Amino acid sequence: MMSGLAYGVAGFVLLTGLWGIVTSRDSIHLVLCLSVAQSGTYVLLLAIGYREGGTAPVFQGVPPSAPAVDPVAQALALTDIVVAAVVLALLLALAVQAHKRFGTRDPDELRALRG
Amino acid sequence: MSRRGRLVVFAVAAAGLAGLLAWGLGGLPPLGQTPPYGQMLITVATMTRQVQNAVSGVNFDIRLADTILEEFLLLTAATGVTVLLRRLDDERERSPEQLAAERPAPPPVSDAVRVWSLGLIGPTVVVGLSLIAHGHLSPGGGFQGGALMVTAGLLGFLAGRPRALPWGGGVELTEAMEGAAGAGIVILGLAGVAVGGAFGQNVLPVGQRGALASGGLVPLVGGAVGVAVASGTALVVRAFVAEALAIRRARQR
Amino acid sequence: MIAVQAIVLLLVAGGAVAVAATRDPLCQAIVAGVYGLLLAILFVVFQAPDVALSQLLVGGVLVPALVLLALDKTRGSGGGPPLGRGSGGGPPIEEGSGGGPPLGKGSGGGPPIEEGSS
Amino acid sequence: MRILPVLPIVLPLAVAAVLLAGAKIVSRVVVDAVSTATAAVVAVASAALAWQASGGTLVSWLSGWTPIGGTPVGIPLVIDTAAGALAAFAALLVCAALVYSWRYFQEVEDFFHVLMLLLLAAMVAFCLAGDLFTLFVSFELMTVAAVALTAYHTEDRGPLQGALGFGVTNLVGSFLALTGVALLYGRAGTLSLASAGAALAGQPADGLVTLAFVLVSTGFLVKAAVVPFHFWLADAHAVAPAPVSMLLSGIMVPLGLYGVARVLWVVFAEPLAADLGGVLVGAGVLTALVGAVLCPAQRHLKRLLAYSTIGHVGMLLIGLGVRSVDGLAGLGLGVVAHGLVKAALFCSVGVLLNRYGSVSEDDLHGRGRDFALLGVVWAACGLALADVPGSGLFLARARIEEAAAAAGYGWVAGVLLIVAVLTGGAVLRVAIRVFLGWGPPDAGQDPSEEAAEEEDPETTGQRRVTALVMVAPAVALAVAGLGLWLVPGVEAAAHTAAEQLHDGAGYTEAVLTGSSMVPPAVSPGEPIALSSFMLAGLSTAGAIGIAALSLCWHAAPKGLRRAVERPGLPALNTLRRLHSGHVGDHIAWLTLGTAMFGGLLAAAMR
Repeated sequence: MMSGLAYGVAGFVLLTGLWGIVTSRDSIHLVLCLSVAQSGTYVLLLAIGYREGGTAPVFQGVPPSAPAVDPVAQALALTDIVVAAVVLALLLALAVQAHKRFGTRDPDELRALRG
Repeated sequence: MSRRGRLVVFAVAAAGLAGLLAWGLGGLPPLGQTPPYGQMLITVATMTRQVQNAVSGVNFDIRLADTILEEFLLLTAATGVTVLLRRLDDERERSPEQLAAERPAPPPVSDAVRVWSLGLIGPTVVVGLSLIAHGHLSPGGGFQGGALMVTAGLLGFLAGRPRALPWGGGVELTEAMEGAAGAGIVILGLAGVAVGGAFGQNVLPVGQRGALASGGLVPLVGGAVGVAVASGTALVVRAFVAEALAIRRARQR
Repeated sequence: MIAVQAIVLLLVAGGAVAVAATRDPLCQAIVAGVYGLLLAILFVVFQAPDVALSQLLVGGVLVPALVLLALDKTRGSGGGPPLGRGSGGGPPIEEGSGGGPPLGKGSGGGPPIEEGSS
Repeated sequence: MRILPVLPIVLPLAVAAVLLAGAKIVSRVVVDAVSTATAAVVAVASAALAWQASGGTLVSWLSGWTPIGGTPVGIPLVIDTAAGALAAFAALLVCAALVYSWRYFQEVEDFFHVLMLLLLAAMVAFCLAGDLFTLFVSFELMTVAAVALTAYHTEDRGPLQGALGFGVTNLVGSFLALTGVALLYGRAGTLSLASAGAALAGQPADGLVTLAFVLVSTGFLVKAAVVPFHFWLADAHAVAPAPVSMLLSGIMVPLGLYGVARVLWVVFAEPLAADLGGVLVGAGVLTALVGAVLCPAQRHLKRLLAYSTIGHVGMLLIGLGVRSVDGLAGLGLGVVAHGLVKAALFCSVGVLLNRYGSVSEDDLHGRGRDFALLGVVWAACGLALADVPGSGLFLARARIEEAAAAAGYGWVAGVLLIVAVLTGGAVLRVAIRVFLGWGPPDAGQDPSEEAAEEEDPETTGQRRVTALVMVAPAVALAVAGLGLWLVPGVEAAAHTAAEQLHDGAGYTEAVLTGSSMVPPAVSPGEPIALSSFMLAGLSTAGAIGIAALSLCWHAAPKGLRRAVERPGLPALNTLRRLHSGHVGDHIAWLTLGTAMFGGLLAAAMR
């Protein structure tokens, strides 16, 4: 039951982000939806690494033999979050510059390239 | 495609993908069981490397390569954002003074915001430095500490102190710091090669778990990552506020 | 514990929908900040303090700040001719007229950036 | 030499960091020299690695974490001939692009070199990584560097729109790939490719394994611009600065196919042995046809070349889809031959833009008469794309055809013929119109759709003087692409590389136990069948014919023109309208493609 919920929320968040991108009318909105889609991957990674009854993988006053959740999944999620921030900054810069050149943030109005 | 057509294509596709995801995600082990790799790395990080925070041990030692690539991803984005938002010839025609004269003056920052922001800068910086320094011992590390330092810069900006973000010659200095931190991580990795080992191999004594000087290279890599994250993020933020800063300075003159 | 996890998971799912469905970018930046905080809470519940801390800083501070800065730089769409090449050869005016009220304090914690736009 | 395996990755990273820190205080010449020399060193080091690896796969455990009890701890770099050779080829193209940019951008900022070196490091890391998550991170680094380079000319509109579509589409692809990686981690409990493959072996594919393969390879296929994940490519490649387009088309796109091949054979070879069916071949055929049909319809030269890249990716994907050593050998030869020719062509487009200030075929009509050398390069590349017998692409196509026929797909020879005729014909048409000035000045097909684009010459001043360093790379690349077949041992090397890439078990063995097998001695490749020569002759003649036909089409009898155009043009225009340049459309198609890919695999498993 809980498994289905955790993994399901991860997939749902990914699809929600994609829906936002497809229906977006504003490139800044679109970039935020992209980071929503990416946040689905953090949820999935942490759900996979979760251990029932485990402590956080920081062994301050806890013996390393104590059951702990997966540090690898957390390390991957951490990297993933930094990647997300980086990507968001770059795409926001693109959106800002595109607004300067096209005078709009609406993807429907970006019409320099087609065919 | 029309907006409607796009939505129809996506609706069909998303239904299919949702079905696939349900089919595939259902094959994962139930929540609460962890993969054995992680449990093995806990032992490696805490016993062999004497790192108390296993996540830092994984990021800054065992899976150092990912972290190096990720730091350079940040460096790439900082460079990319600088390139994208640089002022071009057609925009340089008008000086910040002209722009300042043309635009309405901003609303003044209230004293409460100013005082609170300035007051918070000091503690934020201290906590950020502490996070970087203790990344191998407690939750936190180079990423979090570096990001917190930039938050301090944003607070200064909020308080009407634009110099809290890199400015003028400070931009080049920050670029130099970013480059030096990137090169520093690579050099730390090469230390292992210099002693005849593999790239990234630990060359320092690992010490006693829980001590500040423990974990071998882990705290040093964490420090370099902290500098890289702080300067890279600061460059990104600066690229976004450069124009507003220029106008604000022109107005103050 | 399980109940808490379930509630936070559902809140995250709802938050994702809220971010994607909020069409006004200024509101969306604030909703996205809240969503970032929800994710951070989720990570705490999943025993991931390191990840939660980064998510707090990235999702709760940096992302909303960058979005607000980007919005500030792109205000006043339609206020003037775009700068792009081949757009009629007018002078490169940075449209500074139309846009909404200036972003000040109280608009979700963003820095009080001045200037009309561009 | 323990430094050698990491050198091709860390050297460009370190040089990029140092350039970012200190480039402002040295002159442009130094920056050019240092970055070009770096790319050259990377090329030599990677080639040396490939050479060593031909005697057995090399494994280098980063941070010195070797496996404990057969379970990997750290991240391995795994170098076999294919990985090393691709890395070397990437570095070679970066080197050519950097030489070319010495004089290309007059006011280039040092950021350009920094980004180029970061892109190089990302591509090399992608080739050598033996870890799923490291693949993902280097893939992201590649995307971010390439997007920033694509948008380098921020004063134009096209680059911004192209880069936005490129970035969003590729990033969504990489999120799907990461989801697949997470699924694999949850099932196999490891991130190393080798041990993931070992963990999945011996069980039939279930939903999770199938979905993981679909998601991971979708991410890579987006980069490879396989239909329907290809919508971003023409927009991005058409607007990037010429030296960047050289890399995007020449090497980055094929790297997506390499990623699929790597995970297919190392991780999924056993569970998906029987089920992959014709899905990949089918996608390859579709991609080849879409690219081939849209290529001659373009008047914007870079866009024309971009669609030809899509056509050739389709051909290469067929070589992958037949899943044999011979197909992979053809794929490898094709990647190199196509990369060289395409880089030469993008290089020449840059020269045209520099000299005449335009990249529109109609604008350039007849203006190249005074530049015979470039005309010869262009015509030679056109013939190479048309598979003229003896060229590198001819060899690749012949091998892919043979492999396809052996796998029961003999009919794809017809598809490959169409690709060669249409893409070669389009390039030859351009050569004739631009450098000879034959045919009507305005070919007259819907000029409205093309007119929207203007482009900056990227250099200013002294137009007429074209620097030697700009033309020399084009000539060298074209000569190399045409003469690839004549290089002694190239086929044997391709076979060794294919053999190792195909041998997933050998890869796993090398990583987990450290004992690398010497690949079996390569049988001297069978001589190319006479029928292949005849097909190639046919395609060359066909391409020349298409070029000639398009030049005198306006003089054809009205009845004939109407009979062809009435059904043909609306269909073509519908296809072109689908390429709307709209990010939302890209993502809708991407989602649909992923769902269909998974659905087809699921159906094939029944």
